[in-house]
Amino acid sequence: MAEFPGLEVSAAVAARLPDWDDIVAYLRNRPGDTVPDVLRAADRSGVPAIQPRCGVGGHAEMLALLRELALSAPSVLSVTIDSYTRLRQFDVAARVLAEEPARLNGYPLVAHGWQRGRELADAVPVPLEVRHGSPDGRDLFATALAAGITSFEGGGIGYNLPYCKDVPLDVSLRSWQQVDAACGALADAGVLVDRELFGTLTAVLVPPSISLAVTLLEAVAAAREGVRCISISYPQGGEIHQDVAALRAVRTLAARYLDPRVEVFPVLHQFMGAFPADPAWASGLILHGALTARLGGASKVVNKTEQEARGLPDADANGKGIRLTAVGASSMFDFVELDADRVAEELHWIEEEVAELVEPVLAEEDLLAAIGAAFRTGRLDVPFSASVHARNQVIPRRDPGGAIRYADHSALPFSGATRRRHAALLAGSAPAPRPGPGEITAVIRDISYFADRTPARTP
Amino acid sequence: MAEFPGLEVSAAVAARLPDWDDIVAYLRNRPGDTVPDVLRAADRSGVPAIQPRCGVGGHAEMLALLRELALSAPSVLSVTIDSYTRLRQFDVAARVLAEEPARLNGYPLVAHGWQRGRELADAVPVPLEVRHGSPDGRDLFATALAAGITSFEGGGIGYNLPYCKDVPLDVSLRSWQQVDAACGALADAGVLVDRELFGTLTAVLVPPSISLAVTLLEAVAAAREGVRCISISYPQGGEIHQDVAALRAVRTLAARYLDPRVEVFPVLHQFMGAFPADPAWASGLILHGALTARLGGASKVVNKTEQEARGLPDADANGKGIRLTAVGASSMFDFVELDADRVAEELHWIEEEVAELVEPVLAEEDLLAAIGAAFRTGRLDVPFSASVHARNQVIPRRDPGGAIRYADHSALPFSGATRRRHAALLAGSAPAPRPGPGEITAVIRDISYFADRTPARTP
Amino acid sequence: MTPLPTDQPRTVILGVAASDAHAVANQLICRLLRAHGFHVVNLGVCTPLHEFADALDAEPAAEAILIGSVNGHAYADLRDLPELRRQGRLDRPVVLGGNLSVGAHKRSADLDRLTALGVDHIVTGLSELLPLLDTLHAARQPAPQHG
Amino acid sequence: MTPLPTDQPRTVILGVAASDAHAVANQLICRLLRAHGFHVVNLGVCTPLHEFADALDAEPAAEAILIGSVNGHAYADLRDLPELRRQGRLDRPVVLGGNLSVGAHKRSADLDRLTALGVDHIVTGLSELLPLLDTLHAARQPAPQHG
Ligand code: B12
Ligand code: B12
Repeated sequence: MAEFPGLEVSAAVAARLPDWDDIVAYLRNRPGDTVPDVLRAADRSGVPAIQPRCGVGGHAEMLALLRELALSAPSVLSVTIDSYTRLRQFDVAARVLAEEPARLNGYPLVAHGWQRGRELADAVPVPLEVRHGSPDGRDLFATALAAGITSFEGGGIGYNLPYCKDVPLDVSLRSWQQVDAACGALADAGVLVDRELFGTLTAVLVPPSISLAVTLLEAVAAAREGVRCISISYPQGGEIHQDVAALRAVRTLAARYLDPRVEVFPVLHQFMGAFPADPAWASGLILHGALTARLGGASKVVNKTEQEARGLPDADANGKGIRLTAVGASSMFDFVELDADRVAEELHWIEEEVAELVEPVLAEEDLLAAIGAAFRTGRLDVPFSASVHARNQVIPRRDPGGAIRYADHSALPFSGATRRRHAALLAGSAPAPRPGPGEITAVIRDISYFADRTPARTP
Repeated sequence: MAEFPGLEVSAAVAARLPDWDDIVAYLRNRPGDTVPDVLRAADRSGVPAIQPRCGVGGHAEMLALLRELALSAPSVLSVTIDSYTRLRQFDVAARVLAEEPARLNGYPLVAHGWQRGRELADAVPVPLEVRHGSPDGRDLFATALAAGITSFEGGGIGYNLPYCKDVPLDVSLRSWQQVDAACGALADAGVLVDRELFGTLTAVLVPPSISLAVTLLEAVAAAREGVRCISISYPQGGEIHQDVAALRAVRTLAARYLDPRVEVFPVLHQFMGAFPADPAWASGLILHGALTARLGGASKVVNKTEQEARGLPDADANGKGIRLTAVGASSMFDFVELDADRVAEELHWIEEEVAELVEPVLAEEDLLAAIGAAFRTGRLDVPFSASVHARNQVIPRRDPGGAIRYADHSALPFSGATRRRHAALLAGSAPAPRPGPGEITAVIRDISYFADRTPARTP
Repeated sequence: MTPLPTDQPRTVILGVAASDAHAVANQLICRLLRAHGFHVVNLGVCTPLHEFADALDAEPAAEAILIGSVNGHAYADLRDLPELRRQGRLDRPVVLGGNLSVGAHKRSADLDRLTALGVDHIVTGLSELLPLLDTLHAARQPAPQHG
Repeated sequence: MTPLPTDQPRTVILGVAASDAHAVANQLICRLLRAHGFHVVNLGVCTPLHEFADALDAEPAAEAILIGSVNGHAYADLRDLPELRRQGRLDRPVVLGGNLSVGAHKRSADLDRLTALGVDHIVTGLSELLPLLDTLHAARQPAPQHG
């Protein structure tokens, strides 16, 4: 049975894995670019790396999918994990896999085992990342490492609140602390793991300062455990000045709050809310996201597809999404200039708001405990939380220009200036309706900001 | 046999048409928006009208095509005519139509006859335009009018030099003079015909001032015959500051040189040169064209499709092209700002160059004769002329930013300032190679500016 | 079960299927029904079927069980429905909505097998939900002993 | 025909099919061949087949007839080829290039029927042209009386 430094892996999973030293030796000698290599190259070139989400249940199907997507020249490929594995229901994942793999919404890596994972990693000329959504991803992490995969998404807040109902933050934060500690040990052993933090959160109307505050706290926690390479993702909200400012804020905030030995890479997730079903609007939005990524200086962009609103995309649609993203981030759109003053103003306020959110938490002795407490008291919160461990009382709205603002900041510890600004920006919107059907209609309208534009130019 | 005021129609065609008075009465009473109505509405809204090219040989197939495209909500639909009809080979068109209509590259309206034309016009809720490329379009024009179609493309230069080998300009200009005179008579009778002038010319590396000079001369000639509604098309060259300036120049030049009673509408033809075969690059270029149209204040944009490089598009690809154009011209891309100084500088020089080209010609007594003479002596010219009646000595090149400049202006009567500017702008390019394989490679590189970007991100 | 006095709020049980963490539609539907006067027992995301059964035991007045599933796992997440029904549990109309199978190309077989499991109503758009609940309510009145 | 002295430029006849006005490829190919030392008789766009035959009569030294067609009308524009050949005209390799049928979805039958008309070589890319001309030239040497 394998022993992992600082990382508690369940006995059943550990029993199937190679020894830690063998894993480290294997990782050290893997040929080819790693995700950090790819991200550094992207930063040098000014053109973001591109990565699709992709995961299907069957192993042969997964190999075929990766190989087909590789033809569209992504920079990184994903192993997107199914929901059962995310929730540690490895047995259900294994059962559905045996019955009918196509019914799984991702690749059950633990059920398939690390040897098959290596086959995936060897099948394509680009590095892989495991993307999941596990409040407790330790077993999956150990399996991914054994498979030779050194880019691993997740964090104690971002992979808890959107992804499960009732896992206390303390539990998820401590389990991710172990993952980060293992990454620290690997860094010492010369293996650099890219840890991506899921700033997308619940994906729908997430105010930038909430996304950035959460990933910043996770990043500080990870850095303290020795993590040396952090990708910080931010979900495109759709108002480009705000989104570009948020992406730039990833770098300015990292410079302000993080150990300078940590490399930080901003990542844009193309629009993560309700996607337009119409292929033309979907294509437009994909291109819009690619532009946003490049203008915001993202190191990487995770692409969407024309089929997003319908279901898991087929390989064809996903390849198209990758290629359209490449076009949108290419010199073809070099001419696009943004109103620099507007971006600067958004950036200023985002930095300000994030400071107001994170500084009280960072001031505490025990960071992880402080995070849990802040969510309990509402000094941190996310809208549409899936989990009962966030208050779910913040109400976001779009302002008349489409930017996401706080209609109700609830108990977030914002300054008077911040509050007044949001109130003023929303003053131009339809007045916040009373609770009741009218309010729901207003929220649905904001959620459907892009989804509603379908079909284009109905005759 | 029908008699048309001022318009000589061949006996065979005239014999099949209704009387002039019946045609006028029919046109006067046609319900629904006309093309001028659509263009005025577009100008009011700031969002360009959208029109696909479309024409297939068979009548039933053409009806089906128009109906299917109407579902994508174009503003205007086209009846694109086949090459035989364009060249007045009505008998060959009729023969291929009888044998296998799918082998025709457009709709042979003369062979089908005006009654079927009316069926087309009645089949869809938007007005139609006849797009062709006939150095002598009189028979086709008479048939189109009888069919109830009052938007008709073409002019004595733009439908000659790119479209045939050896029709003297004098001949084509005189035949289009008759078309314009008939439009003047119709205007007096209360029927406004939209006459679109084909500034696209040979479509490949056309310098803006050549396109604009040609359409301006045609417009002045048309206005003198009484035409009251002129659409002036310009082919997207691909450098957006130059293209936006050229579209804006359509309005400023019209104000300077045209009878103020004439309504003028700028039209953008999405990139008309060698198109990328890769669907992602093609989509990007379509979106790029839509942005250009809106930023340039075009009243209308004629869309391309993902299949442009392969062959006549199917209805599905064409519908997608329409919808993607609508997305690109929508508020989704409102945020795009251009460098205003750069646009202003291009506009200044385009106006200047056009003045240098057209003013000597406009100063002559007999405008049509002066045009013919100018092309004979090279004071007017087009690159890649299909016709022997232009000198074909102007050599265009792309500057390092992609804008189209004169590497050799040959006998064009440009001022020293204009010449020095082009020389300076191209100084940054690879030096103009000597005639020989190197020179051809350079020209092919410029022609393939977009086509080469295929496939996107080859792995 | 005894018939409710007509001025009592109507009760429904709402939740998201066992493996599914998508919360947005769930919260909107909850607010919508409450705005229309319903008493909603919202079990939230990632709710195994037996927790729906437990909730019904605790709230026997509930008129319907509303289950959302958008992550594509509806079938696997609901596969215990026949077993629970055999045990006499979950004996209320089960209304299912969302994105009910994996992939962008849907087949009618995807829905058929959910119906075969015992799902009573499959709803596509939110706008259908209130009319359906009213129909179910009306159908219930003449036979108040149904539950 | 008498064999040419080897230092004479090689001659080809070039043009675009009868209904086709696309000039760009034609002009590039003309310049390219001239840059490689060919004597090119360029008939330009919209050239009916009998004009190619007339040009060959006038330039019997020509080694090949190069016809471009991109507007989709290759078949109809070349349909007199068998008739002209029957008359003993156009007895040189006919090389065809461009976009040879209407529509974005090409089938091999489109090319087959062009071959059936008597087209000797169908060329896809420009880069194939010079090697093909060299092959044709070499094949010609041993049988100088071919024309
Ligand atoms: C936001 C989002 C997320 C967020 C969710 C945050 C949260 N906790 O809520 C995040 C990023 C965390 C997320 C995660 C995942 N997601 Co997600 N997500 C979306 C997205 C973009 C929007 C969903 C949304 O909120 N829409 C707005 C609400 C109001 O609409 P709705 O959910 O579509 O619901 C409507 C109807 O379905 C219906 N309805 C829904 N529920 C119910 C219930 C009843 C009773 C009734 C009557 C009607 C009804 O009414 C609603 C209004 O019309 C969709 C794609 C899209 N639609 O654009 C993908 C999507 C639903 N996700 C998907 C998947 C697979 C996942 C993951 C499993 C990851 C993966 N493998 O890709 C994980 C989930 C893990 C888990 N354990 O479930 C897939 C589902 C695939 C399929 N069915 O084939 C989708 C379609 C994306 C895609 N194309 O691949 N996701
Ligand atoms: C520019 C252009 C025009 C210009 C032409 C100006 C001029 N006089 O030259 C204008 C706007 C006037 C025009 C008009 C028309 N066009 Co046009 N045009 C194009 C376009 C955009 C580019 C062509 C071009 O110059 N390319 C650059 C040159 C260098 O490449 P090329 O022509 O493709 O040639 C290459 C090969 O084909 C080959 N090749 C070509 N000729 C030869 C000859 C030999 C001997 C060899 C070996 C090789 C060879 O080598 C070249 C280099 O690789 C193409 C679409 C595209 N490709 O993007 C459509 C296209 C060729 N046009 C098309 C059509 C149909 C027309 C029209 C009939 C209008 C209509 N119905 O839509 C008219 C022509 C009227 C007529 N009588 O022929 C279609 C052909 C459809 C099909 N085959 O299914 C195309 C494909 C557009 C489309 N998708 O519908 N066109």
